[in-house]
Amino acid sequence: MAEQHTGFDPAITIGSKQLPNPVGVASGTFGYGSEYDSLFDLDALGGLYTKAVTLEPRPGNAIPRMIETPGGLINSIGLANVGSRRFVTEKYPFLSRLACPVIVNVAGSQPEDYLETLEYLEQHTDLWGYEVNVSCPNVKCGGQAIGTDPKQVESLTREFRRRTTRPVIIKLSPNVTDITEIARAAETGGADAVSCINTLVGMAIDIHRQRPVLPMATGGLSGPAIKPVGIAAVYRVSRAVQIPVIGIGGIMNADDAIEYLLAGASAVQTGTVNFIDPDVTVSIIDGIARYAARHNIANISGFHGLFS
Amino acid sequence: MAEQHTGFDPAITIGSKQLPNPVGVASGTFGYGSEYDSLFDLDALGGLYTKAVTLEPRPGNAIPRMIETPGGLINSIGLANVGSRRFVTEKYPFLSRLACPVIVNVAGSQPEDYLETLEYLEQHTDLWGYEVNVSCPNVKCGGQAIGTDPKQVESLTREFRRRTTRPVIIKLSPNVTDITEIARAAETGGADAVSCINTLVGMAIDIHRQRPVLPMATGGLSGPAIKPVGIAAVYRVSRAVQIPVIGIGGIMNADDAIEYLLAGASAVQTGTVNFIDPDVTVSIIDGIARYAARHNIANISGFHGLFS
Amino acid sequence: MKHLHLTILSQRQVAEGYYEIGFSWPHDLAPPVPGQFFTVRVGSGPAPLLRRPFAFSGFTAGTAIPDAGTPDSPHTGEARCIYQKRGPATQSMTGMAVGESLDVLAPLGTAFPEHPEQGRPVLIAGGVGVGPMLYLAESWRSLQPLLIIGARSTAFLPLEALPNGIETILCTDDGSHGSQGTTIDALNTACSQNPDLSDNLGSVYACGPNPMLAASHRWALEHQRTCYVSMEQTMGCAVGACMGCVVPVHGPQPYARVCMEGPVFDSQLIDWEGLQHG
Amino acid sequence: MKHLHLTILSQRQVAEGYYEIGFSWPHDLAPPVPGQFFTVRVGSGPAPLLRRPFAFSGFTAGTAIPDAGTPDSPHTGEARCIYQKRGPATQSMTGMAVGESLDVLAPLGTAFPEHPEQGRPVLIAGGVGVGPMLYLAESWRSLQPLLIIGARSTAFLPLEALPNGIETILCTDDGSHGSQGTTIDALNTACSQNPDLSDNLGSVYACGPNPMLAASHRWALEHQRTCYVSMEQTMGCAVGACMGCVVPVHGPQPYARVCMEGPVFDSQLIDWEGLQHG
Ligand SMILES: Cc1cc2nc3c(=O)[nH]c(=O)nc-3n(C[C@H](O)[C@H](O)[C@H](O)COP(=O)(O)OP(=O)(O)OC[C@H]3O[C@@H](n4cnc5c(N)ncnc54)[C@H](O)[C@@H]3O)c2cc1C
Ligand SMILES: Cc1cc2nc3c(=O)[nH]c(=O)nc-3n(C[C@H](O)[C@H](O)[C@H](O)COP(=O)(O)OP(=O)(O)OC[C@H]3O[C@@H](n4cnc5c(N)ncnc54)[C@H](O)[C@@H]3O)c2cc1C
Ligand SMILES: Cc1cc2nc3c(=O)[nH]c(=O)nc-3n(C[C@H](O)[C@H](O)[C@H](O)COP(=O)(O)O)c2cc1C
Ligand SMILES: Cc1cc2nc3c(=O)[nH]c(=O)nc-3n(C[C@H](O)[C@H](O)[C@H](O)COP(=O)(O)O)c2cc1C
Ligand code: FES
Ligand code: FES
Repeated sequence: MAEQHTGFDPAITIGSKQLPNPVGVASGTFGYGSEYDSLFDLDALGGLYTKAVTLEPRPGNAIPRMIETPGGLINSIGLANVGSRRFVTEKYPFLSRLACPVIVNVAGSQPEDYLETLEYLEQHTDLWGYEVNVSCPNVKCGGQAIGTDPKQVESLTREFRRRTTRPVIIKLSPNVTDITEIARAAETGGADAVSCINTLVGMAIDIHRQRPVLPMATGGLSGPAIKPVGIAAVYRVSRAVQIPVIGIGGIMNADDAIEYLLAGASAVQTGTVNFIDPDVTVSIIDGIARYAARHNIANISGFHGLFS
Repeated sequence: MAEQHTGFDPAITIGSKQLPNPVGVASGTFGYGSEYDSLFDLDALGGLYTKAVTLEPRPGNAIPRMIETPGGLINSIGLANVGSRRFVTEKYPFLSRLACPVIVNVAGSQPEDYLETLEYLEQHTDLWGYEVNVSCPNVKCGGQAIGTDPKQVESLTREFRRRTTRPVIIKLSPNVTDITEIARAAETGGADAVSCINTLVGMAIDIHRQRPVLPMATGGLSGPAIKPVGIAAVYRVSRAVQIPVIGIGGIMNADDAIEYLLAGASAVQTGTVNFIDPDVTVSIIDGIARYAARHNIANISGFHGLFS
Repeated sequence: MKHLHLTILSQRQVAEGYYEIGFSWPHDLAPPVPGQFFTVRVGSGPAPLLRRPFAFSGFTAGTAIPDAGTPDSPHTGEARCIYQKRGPATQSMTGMAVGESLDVLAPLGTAFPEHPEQGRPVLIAGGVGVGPMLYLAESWRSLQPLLIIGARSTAFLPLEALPNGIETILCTDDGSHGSQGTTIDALNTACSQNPDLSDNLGSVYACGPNPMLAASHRWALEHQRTCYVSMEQTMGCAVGACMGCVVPVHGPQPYARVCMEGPVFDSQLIDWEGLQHG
Repeated sequence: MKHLHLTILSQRQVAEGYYEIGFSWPHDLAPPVPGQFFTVRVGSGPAPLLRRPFAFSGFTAGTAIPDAGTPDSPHTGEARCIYQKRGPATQSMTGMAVGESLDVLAPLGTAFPEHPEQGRPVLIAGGVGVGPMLYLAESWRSLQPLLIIGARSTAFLPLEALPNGIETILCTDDGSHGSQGTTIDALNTACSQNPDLSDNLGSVYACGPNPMLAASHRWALEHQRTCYVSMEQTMGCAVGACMGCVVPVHGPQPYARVCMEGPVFDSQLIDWEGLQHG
């Protein structure tokens, strides 16, 4: 559907590979792709980031797992997933037939879990790359506990780097004092890119039952409410590292995605909006191309050049 | 206007003093009170927190200074204020006639600025207490730079404590990895309470002019969008310290305020909503009292007791 | 499942706080079946944010509807839904006018079984669960279903929308209409007053608040009937991707998705214990 | 200044994207004067969040308006405003119907001087600045003001709302109505065509986009006239409390608040240089 706009090359180089265009779908909001297959042509995506995959299957957190807040959504899914083995047998066959880059979002409790998952996937799949989820606020260990410590981020990144030549993308948490410090640690460890941001720690209370809405009390806040936080993070991080930054947080339409690109992102991911406007990526890809054509932008760095 | 509901005592003890009820108006959103005088009876407030006062007058940041975001507001006022001397001559006379507690929000670039301001105010005014703003994201030095470092927070609190017997409230920034660490530092330094939260670092980009909307690039995000972040912060902080926590962030109505009280706050402040519904505090005070009556809550700790 | 822009064809109030909305249906899409649901995007701003799920309460096939669909793909049917005004989204839906466009994702979810087990099906409904049970009753009209609808009091019974010629028992918490008590009380009373009925009854189908579903499940267990329940849970994607809408179940997997494996479940699958804590 | 719940009395389109809305006014509140503004809370959700500021475009005193106000404090006047449909708030305002309630904070801000300096006042208006200038022209009708209104093209001129019997020059960027060019071009042309006019003109009053205000200021400087401009700036509180709406000014203080010291300023006070960077 997306029109061709001559003169704009939407591809982005990440490590040894290219994303065909800057618009991907964020981990946890697009399942393993097949769920959205009847809604639009997934091959058009600039990246499909799977729900987090852990070594062993995980049931996820107690229910309820979601609550809407003003302009936002708090989730407490808790890395519910089928585990690396069933991922390979049940989910990968569909994904492997897609023309778009498929990036598995890797998670775990200990660094070793992450690495075993990586090794298993390296052996049994031929993925475009990996996104390392060191920023999930919904699990007791792993996730954010690693992602808030620059040392652990650097060493985990380094271990990923040693084990794969595919792009390694570190997904950053906004729940830190200085996100640029974590981004630099990822870069030093050899990451090909960072994605930013994961969800903010948030909470809602049921005033009729006098208890947290979510059994785990806190969850991860996403959606348009957090867009300003994501933009600020991308702006800062893209000025602190040389590797590409993938902007995430509250993107609802092409204008929001363009904000991220101007702020310094080389690509973006849509998250919560996939629940609201499941085929929105088609119009975002198109909207970016139109904007580029209107402003004589030749490629993604053109967005950064235009920004003052 | 607020009805009397028998059986509920709305007062809260903070250090050596009491707030008559849990609903105050947040610093920077209520000027120095007189601006709202014609709209409702200010004496009914459970606390009037002034715009930040610095030793010397400050012009504030370049314009524009505000931008609306989904469910939120980013501001870049930059501690614009008349300075401590003109505060005493121009603003204090009005404030001193109010029956409600008046708390001056104290800010500065260096710890010394804060302390000189405090000393000046101690000499020339008889205020209810002080709120120490170590969490303003809109100035280059001072503010958040101090508030993200537990050591500096502890020592600045201690210096305040040495210089006044009035309540000292430390206002916490959400832009940290672990807000409970900063809260404990304030408690160790001798704070009588902490207020949480100040604004989140946020940013918006003008995609038509390819530049940040705010000349300082980033600003402080407030409003309903951040309520889940404020609730999570209060929930955690109130479980980490013994001193009262004053909940702030995105309160729009009585139900939101009740969420904060249940989460562990002993009082609340309304910020951005004062711009939207300038006399909303009247109905919040009343709504809290009604809720308390309906649930047989005798005083503010009753809210905490009810929570599971 | 498709992302559709449908045309509102009707809207009316059917009880206090309950409305029935009808909208066009593309000729080339299979009609929704009882138990299936759709989601609506209300407005275009950041709040209400998420799409809201609603069950179908009826469907009428028809001829091309003027100005609905495109010449290539005309809309020929009317799908209906009964919804309760609760919060911002449903509040705003009550203000939508005939002719306006409705942003719909449909049809979604696993429906009730196409054919009931032997005997007269017992359909138990309450609150926002009334819509799908009316649709199910209609589709099984020839099987003489017994429809039992409970509400807080008369005003909340969708008297305007009740089907003709289907045996319907109404009951209210306050006794202001029909018998006083729960739907299960009403069912027990009907059975004890008429032992024939009791013998003729087949499997149980329920939609309503969780306590009603749990009671239906227990009744079916006691009476050795199969029971299907249609469950609710806050949804994110509604297409099976986010794992947000799960309910605890017995079996190899601890949870099942209301939007995919459900909303209709064999009640024996549900972990009713676990659900209570949710 | 009061927080009011007023009743919408009229609403009509006056140009492409421009609407005029009228609402009731309490009998015990002083009528708004030209240059003053009010803020509106649109909807009750988190978006649009902030109140939106609008200038008054007219006021008609009257007799008690049925169903507006209370028996104690009946509403007896109609205040009006011309607004442009821009974003979510104004979009939503176009859908408000007569009889609905409008949440208003009013009257706000420092008005134009009550009496103009000597000579025929020159009123320059463009875009969303047309409303207040129409009100000012009306209130100075007896002083024979010269009203100059500029727009992109015919469609955007509020032809529906223009006053009778006031000399009005219209101009458009594309020449589709009146002369082609800016309001200042039109003013210069009028003066050069009629030197008498030029001599008779008094002080200048302008409301519209900043470049128009700056040009009005320069024109007034060159022609040694006083100039008052009504400025816009994104607002938070609109009551002087937040320091959000400031513009750079000359003088002891570097900034002045549009909502308190303004929106009307003597143009010499404004730091036009500094404003450009904002
Ligand atoms: C499969 C399914 C079928 C449903 N069928 C009907 C129906 O036929 N008629 C009807 O009136 N209602 C139905 N509902 C419930 C309906 O979705 C909610 O009433 C509606 O979302 C409320 O939205 P609101 O903004 O008006 O209220 P809110 O204030 O948002 O919510 C009111 C209540 O609805 C729940 N709710 C809010 N958002 C969602 C969501 N995204 N998913 C699920 N629940 C939510 C909240 O937990 C709350 O208890 C169904 C729900 C599900 C899951
Ligand atoms: C003193 C004053 C008087 C005004 N008088 C009129 C008038 O008579 N008629 C008229 O049509 N418009 C007037 N405006 C402008 C009007 O306030 C904006 O058009 C309106 O706020 C747009 O809201 P929106 O949601 O429709 O659009 P948005 O998408 O929110 O904004 C569109 C534009 O309006 C500006 N804007 C948004 N929010 C505010 C705010 N809170 N304060 C100021 N500007 C804002 C934005 O910067 C943007 O450029 C006036 C503004 C001021 C400050
Ligand atoms: C329901 C849900 C599940 C998510 N699961 C994951 C996950 O498994 N791994 C991960 O890295 N991020 C996860 N995220 C975070 C998103 O990928 C994204 O970073 C975040 O939602 C912010 O983007 P948004 O505002 O566009 O939604 C999840 C988000 C949501 C809403
Ligand atoms: C315009 C504006 C100015 C502010 N100025 C100050 C300030 O001077 N000192 C301070 O401690 N907090 C300041 N704040 C932060 C508020 O006091 C409050 O912590 C924050 O807005 C979150 O609350 P809210 O979401 O209810 O607005 C300001 C906030 C706004 C919106
Ligand atoms: S709502 Fe996303 S899996 Fe059901
Ligand atoms: S808008 Fe707050 S000071 Fe003017």
